[in-house]
Amino acid sequence: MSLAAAPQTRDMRARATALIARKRLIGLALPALILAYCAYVFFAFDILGLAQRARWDNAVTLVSDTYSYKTVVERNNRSGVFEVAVEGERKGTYDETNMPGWVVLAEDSAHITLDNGGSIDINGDLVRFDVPGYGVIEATQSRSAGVTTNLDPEALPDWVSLSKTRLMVSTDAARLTLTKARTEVFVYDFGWELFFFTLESPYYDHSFGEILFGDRIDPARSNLTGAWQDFWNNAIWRHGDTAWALFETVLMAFLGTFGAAIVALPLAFLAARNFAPLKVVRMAARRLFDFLRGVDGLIWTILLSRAFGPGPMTGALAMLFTDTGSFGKLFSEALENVDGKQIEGIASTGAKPLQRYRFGVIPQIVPVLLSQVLYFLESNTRSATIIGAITGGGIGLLLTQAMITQKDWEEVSYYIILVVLLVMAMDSFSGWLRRKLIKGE
Amino acid sequence: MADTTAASLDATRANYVALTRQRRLYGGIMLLVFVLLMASGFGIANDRNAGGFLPGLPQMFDFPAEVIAEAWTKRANLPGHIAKALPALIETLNIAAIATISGALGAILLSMLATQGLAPWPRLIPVFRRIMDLMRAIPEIVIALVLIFVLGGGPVPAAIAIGFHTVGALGKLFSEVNENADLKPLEGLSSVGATWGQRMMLGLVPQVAPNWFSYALLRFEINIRASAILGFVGAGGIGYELKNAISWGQGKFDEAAAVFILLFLTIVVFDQMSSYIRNHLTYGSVKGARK
Amino acid sequence: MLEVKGLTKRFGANIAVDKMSFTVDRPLMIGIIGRSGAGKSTFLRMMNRLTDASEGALNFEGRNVLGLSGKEKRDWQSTCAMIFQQFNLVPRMDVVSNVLHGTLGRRSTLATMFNLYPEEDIHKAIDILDRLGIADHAPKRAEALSGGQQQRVAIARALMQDPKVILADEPIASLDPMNAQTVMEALRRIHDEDGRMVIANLHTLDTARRYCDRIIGMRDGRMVFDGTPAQLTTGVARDIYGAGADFSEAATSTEIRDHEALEQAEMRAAEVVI
Amino acid sequence: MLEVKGLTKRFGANIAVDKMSFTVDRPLMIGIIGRSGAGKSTFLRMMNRLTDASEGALNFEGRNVLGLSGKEKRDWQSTCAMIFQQFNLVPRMDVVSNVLHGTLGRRSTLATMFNLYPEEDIHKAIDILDRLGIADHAPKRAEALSGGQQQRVAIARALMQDPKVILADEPIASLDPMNAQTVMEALRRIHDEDGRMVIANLHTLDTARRYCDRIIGMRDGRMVFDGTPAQLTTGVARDIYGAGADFSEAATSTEIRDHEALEQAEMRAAEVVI
Amino acid sequence: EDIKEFNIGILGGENAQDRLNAYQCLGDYTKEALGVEVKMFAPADYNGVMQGLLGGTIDMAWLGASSYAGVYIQDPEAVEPVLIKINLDGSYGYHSIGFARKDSGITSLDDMEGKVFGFGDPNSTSGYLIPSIEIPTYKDGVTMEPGDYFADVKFTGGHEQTIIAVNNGDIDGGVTWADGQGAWEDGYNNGALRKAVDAGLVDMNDLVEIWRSKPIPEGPIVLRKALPDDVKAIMTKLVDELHETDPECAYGVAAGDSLGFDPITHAAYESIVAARLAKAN
Ligand SMILES: Nc1ncnc2c1ncn2[C@@H]1O[C@H](COP(=O)(O)OP(=O)(O)OP(=O)(O)O)[C@@H](O)[C@H]1O
Ligand SMILES: Nc1ncnc2c1ncn2[C@@H]1O[C@H](COP(=O)(O)OP(=O)(O)OP(=O)(O)O)[C@@H](O)[C@H]1O
Ligand SMILES: [Mg+2]
Ligand SMILES: [Mg+2]
Repeated sequence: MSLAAAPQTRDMRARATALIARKRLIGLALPALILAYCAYVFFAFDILGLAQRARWDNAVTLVSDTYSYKTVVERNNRSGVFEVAVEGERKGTYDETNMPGWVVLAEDSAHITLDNGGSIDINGDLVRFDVPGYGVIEATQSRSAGVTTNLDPEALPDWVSLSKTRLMVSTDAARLTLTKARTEVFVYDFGWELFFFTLESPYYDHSFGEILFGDRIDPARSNLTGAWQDFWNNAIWRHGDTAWALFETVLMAFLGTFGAAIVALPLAFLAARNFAPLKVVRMAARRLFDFLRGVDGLIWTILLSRAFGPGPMTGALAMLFTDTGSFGKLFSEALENVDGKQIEGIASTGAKPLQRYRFGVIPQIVPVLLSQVLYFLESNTRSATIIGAITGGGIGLLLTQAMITQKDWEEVSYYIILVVLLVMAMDSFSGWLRRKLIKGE
Repeated sequence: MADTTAASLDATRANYVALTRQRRLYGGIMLLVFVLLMASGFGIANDRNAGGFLPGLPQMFDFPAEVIAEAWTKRANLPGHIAKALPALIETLNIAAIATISGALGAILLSMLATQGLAPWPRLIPVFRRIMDLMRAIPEIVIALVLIFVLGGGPVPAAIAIGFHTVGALGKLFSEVNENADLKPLEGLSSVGATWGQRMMLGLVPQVAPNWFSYALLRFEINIRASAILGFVGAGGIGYELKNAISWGQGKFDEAAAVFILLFLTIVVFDQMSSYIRNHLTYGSVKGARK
Repeated sequence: MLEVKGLTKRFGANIAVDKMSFTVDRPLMIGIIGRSGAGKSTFLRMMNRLTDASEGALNFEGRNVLGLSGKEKRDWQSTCAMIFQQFNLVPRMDVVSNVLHGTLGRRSTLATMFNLYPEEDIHKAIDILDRLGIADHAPKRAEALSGGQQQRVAIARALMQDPKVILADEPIASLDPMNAQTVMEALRRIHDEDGRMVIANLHTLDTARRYCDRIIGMRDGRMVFDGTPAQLTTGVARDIYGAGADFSEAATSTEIRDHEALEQAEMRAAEVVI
Repeated sequence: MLEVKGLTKRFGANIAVDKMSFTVDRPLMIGIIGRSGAGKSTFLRMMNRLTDASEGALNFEGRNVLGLSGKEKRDWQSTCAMIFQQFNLVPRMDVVSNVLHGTLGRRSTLATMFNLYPEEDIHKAIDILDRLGIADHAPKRAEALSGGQQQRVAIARALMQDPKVILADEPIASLDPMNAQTVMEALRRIHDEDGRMVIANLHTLDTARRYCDRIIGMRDGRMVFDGTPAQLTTGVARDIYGAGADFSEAATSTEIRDHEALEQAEMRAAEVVI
Repeated sequence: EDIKEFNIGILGGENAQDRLNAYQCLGDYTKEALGVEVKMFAPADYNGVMQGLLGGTIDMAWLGASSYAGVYIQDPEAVEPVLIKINLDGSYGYHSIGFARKDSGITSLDDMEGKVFGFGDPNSTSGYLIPSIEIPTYKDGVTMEPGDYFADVKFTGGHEQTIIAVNNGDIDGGVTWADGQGAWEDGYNNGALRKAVDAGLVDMNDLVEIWRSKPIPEGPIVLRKALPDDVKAIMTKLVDELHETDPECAYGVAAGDSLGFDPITHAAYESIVAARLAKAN
């Protein structure tokens, strides 16, 4: 191996150098390609311009709305009637019996005390806003003259917006708007308002301790049942309906995912190279999967609504259609990776074809199968969000509506938290099931 | 061997038979529970639905038939529609591609940090897992909507929303793949004094790349379709065009068909590409060089 | 009993087995030796009908094995058990279930789909495992066993078929020497005690010599030797392996120690200061 | 040169290695033998710093190996190569790349990630492969090689590290006898020619006797023997393996043929009618 | 022919559960009057309900004007409009409102020449369909071709996004819907502007109205044509008289104060159908 092999070794050296050089090229080309692409997208999407145009104050408005609520004190300037309501909602309207402490209503006047030491007085058409560190803003409106104030229109602070018809003063503690039609004060508070009980409920403003251990609050019901009923039927947060919506979401995901798995498994054999020898069959099966996948669940929902109308079954079927496409692809890939030795071992005992699949193939693909199905179950729980918007059910409907109507971001965050918790629960459940079934306890 | 262990053999038999019985029982119960769940779930869903399953079945192809009929009568328009939809497709592809690439890179990192045996800080595994759960659980539409308020419309909010979600989704799948990776090569690299990065890059990546790749491509497809969902908040692309054309009803079905053809072709291309590259990565460049 | 005539297998232009012919008139333990690629596996696979022959005949007890199909073919497969180099078990299933797979050919598809086997089969399976000394592992998953144990499970599966013939394709090639010995002894014992015919592909001359009654040597698809272990001289082996004069049995022997080496070691030891 | 003092490793309550102490003052080829679970692998892994020791000291050329961390630890690892029973190569990568991994400890992370190996390293890798007789396989994927070839790649990787010590954890346990011989010979040759210290866990007495200068016997974590191959008598072996009087070397020998069996075979052959 | 159940589709917009609850009373009356099970659907995206009407699984629904036209075009025999909500001022409709930022100096469509104009959702009546037909009639030379009269014409995705986009200056002008009642500075009494104001996202002082469409008829309450005549009669009467029999329920069903419902026929929507047909390919 010494002298005679020398030329051969030299040849090997050259080949190895070339090999490494080629790998180096590929190894460098891929990141370079990705970088180049990112650069292209950077300019195509105009990231720089976008960064300048970004409006972070909007984000702050939205985000702060997720953890705070506002109570609206409104005077209808035509009728002179006052209304105090949480988020300005009918269902959150205070009456004389439970008026919050910071607002004092009298005949055609209201006095509002703010947390930061300021105060707002509404006296008929006159409003006085005492802003700590700035002074008192006085404004009045009339049908003929519009809005008039004591402010110098030339030197308005940037948190005041004034026109002939409208005054808006936005401070951290409260926002005041004054127009011909109404005088409104929005007072911000931390938390989710009326989350447990609405104002009508006798349990409103009672602590948990009082409800659990205290005297009977509502003579008609025991504290626990009463509190539960009022919580569950809370007219603003609708915990009961939300729970049902969550269930409907899981139901759609469950039916869709497992239905798809049952349909896709036999079809996947037709698309796997090692089980369907006929190329035509294989191509047909794969194109079928592509087709099913190519149409988003959302569109399947619309298509299927014609036959089945809106409702959770339509949503489940839509998921079944798309997921059959995804599962078909994933399962057939798993089938292409099966180890032929096991099948041969079973075949050599004289097993019938079905038995060969049952014992030679299925045990091998069960882990892939199970983990994919569980993963899709979880991810469909999330997709059911959007499908629910069309089928008219599920947490998705609540979520999309809360977002689209932009009413209350705290509701949006409530639903998101629920979805996140649900997904996490499904995740731990699927982990448990996988350990149980695949790893054999 | 036989008689000395006669007693223990009986015990083995009895144990095994008991085990089998127990397994059959559990298996039977699980099967029964599953079937019951499916059946009753279907029952509930069917009840809550506007139309029933059986009466609806014969009508299932009504809508597709209408679409195809209209598209066929106006087939002359198809090329025009396809050409019109191309820019939307390209934009969607760009959104999906950049989201998938950045999401996959994030997922690779997170998944390595969250896999037992690979993680440099094993104590933090649960933390990274929860981060992935969270990223996965927040629907992309929510993120997109918030971003639209900040950044205005356009492709960027969509790309960020999808990318964020992709990190969580792929992270979970990747970490499952990583769990099945053989740790022996990694140990081999440790023994030569390799750093964590070297071990991951040289020991882990070659093993798991084909599966990562396959999942990433599937996710890419899903991300193309996600544009239909993001249409709800005005960040849609080709998927949104399809949804609009379909929901417009009679009059735009030819456009729907054209957009669908485009979308379908795209997915076919990526499906074929995925299987080609997968084989390439798994079996090496030489065709059929299967061991 | 077994009659092979002009058996040939072509893979395209490549002839894997070339007009193989021999007769066996009573259950023997037969070893087939030969270089890698000589066609040993292909012959066994044709016999078990995992691969179809290109030409020739193979009769077993008057039955034309190569002409069988469908149900008859499966019947034949269940009387002609096969053991593989890589065991070919279902690793995720427990040992007894793997052994019970030996009954698949006899049982209805439906019952087996749900793993429903008659209790007597289960008892028989455990008896067989006991005979092979691995009854203790009955409830474990096959993948949890060592190689030698897995191969014994494979033998148990074969026995469960209650076969007339056991084909073993390099049953010990993946095993360490100790396990190899156990497995070969188990095969020999089954042959001796039950009187089943055993045909084993082996890659080491001395194993073949030690355990087999008759040895067939193959080279490039053709039978080049057929005789008793005693007839298998180094010269014959040289023929079979197509080796030149530098061939030494050591190349295919499982033995490592030789005298020269021992002496070396002792000399070295003497030098060492501990 | 190498000084091990009171080295101990506990896994929970279980003591895997128990106060191991010995000194080596020049590069020897050392074999460690002992039953499965005796602590052989654990010792090697502590020495390579794949596992942290619980107690004791290990000094190599005055360096306190157990106290190293970070960069220094990796430096030590790169001068102390390890060979595993299962080869622990990266199966999807080609042979040269696997060998080049031996240089990882010396090269920057970024450069190695993009395959930026210096040309002289590549040439050196080929030379080493050539020395081990597998240069032809250089461009193949590691997984495409046979076990013996893969183990030689692992040795090549170890040599690429240009180590002072080579640790080999049952390097031949997964190999068939022929490959085992090649691998052991390669290790011995490296020791003889390069003067590197080799410590190999072995599970067969005769291999240890044949190739090693010094043999350490372990039992339940404790060192129970330390001497030359010649001192390793059957009685000592019985001690190490904790066997009773029925212990025969055959249990750990790779040799299968014995005279009785040969005679049997000949008798059988005589009976056979061909 | 008997019916076995009666399915009602409810126009989305507000919180779905609120809507379902508001309709609960109507469901109860229907159940009483028809003696069959009643199911109600309040999806956010109305496609499912439209398809349900076409496929015959939804029996009654309150549709948007454009949605009705869509259903009508697809199958004129599917549904018939029966009732429409009357606003407090006695009108039947609402408006598509064009608006811009005050500081941009734009006060009418005349100033929009060469500027960027934004629609909302292409499926929306007021956010796209009507303005895309009516704006070109504003004066000669106005078209909706991007780069022609307007520098560009974009779709923002929805009313909310249009408002944000105009307010942020991403586009110069856009259209959204409002009832046109009350004062501009309040964002009118109802509509997308009002919601944005209440949420604190825009300040009406910053915006000006630059265009207003002719009244767009509210969507009709429709019944499936194939329903038995007596069922149709019962349901029409029930809803028509709701304002008298149960004002609280009528408030819920009409989603606010109204003067009740008036009968209506397809004729009222012909212009919308025409507009929609004009938009089809
Ligand atoms: N499925 C197949 N397709 C094509 N050629 C094949 C196939 N199976 C085997 N061969 C070829 O047939 C010949 C005989 O192979 P066979 O596996 O029978 O040899 P063997 O003696 O069992 O070798 P080994 O000891 O390596 O198992 C070889 O040249 C092989 O390449
Ligand atoms: N990571 C670990 N955790 C817990 N116990 C371990 C671990 N590694 C080894 N052990 C235990 O330490 C003891 C020694 O193990 P070690 O692997 O060193 O033995 P060995 O002599 O190499 O045996 P073998 O020949 O089977 O490789 C055994 O009892 C083993 O169970
Ligand atoms: Mg073979
Ligand atoms: Mg060990």
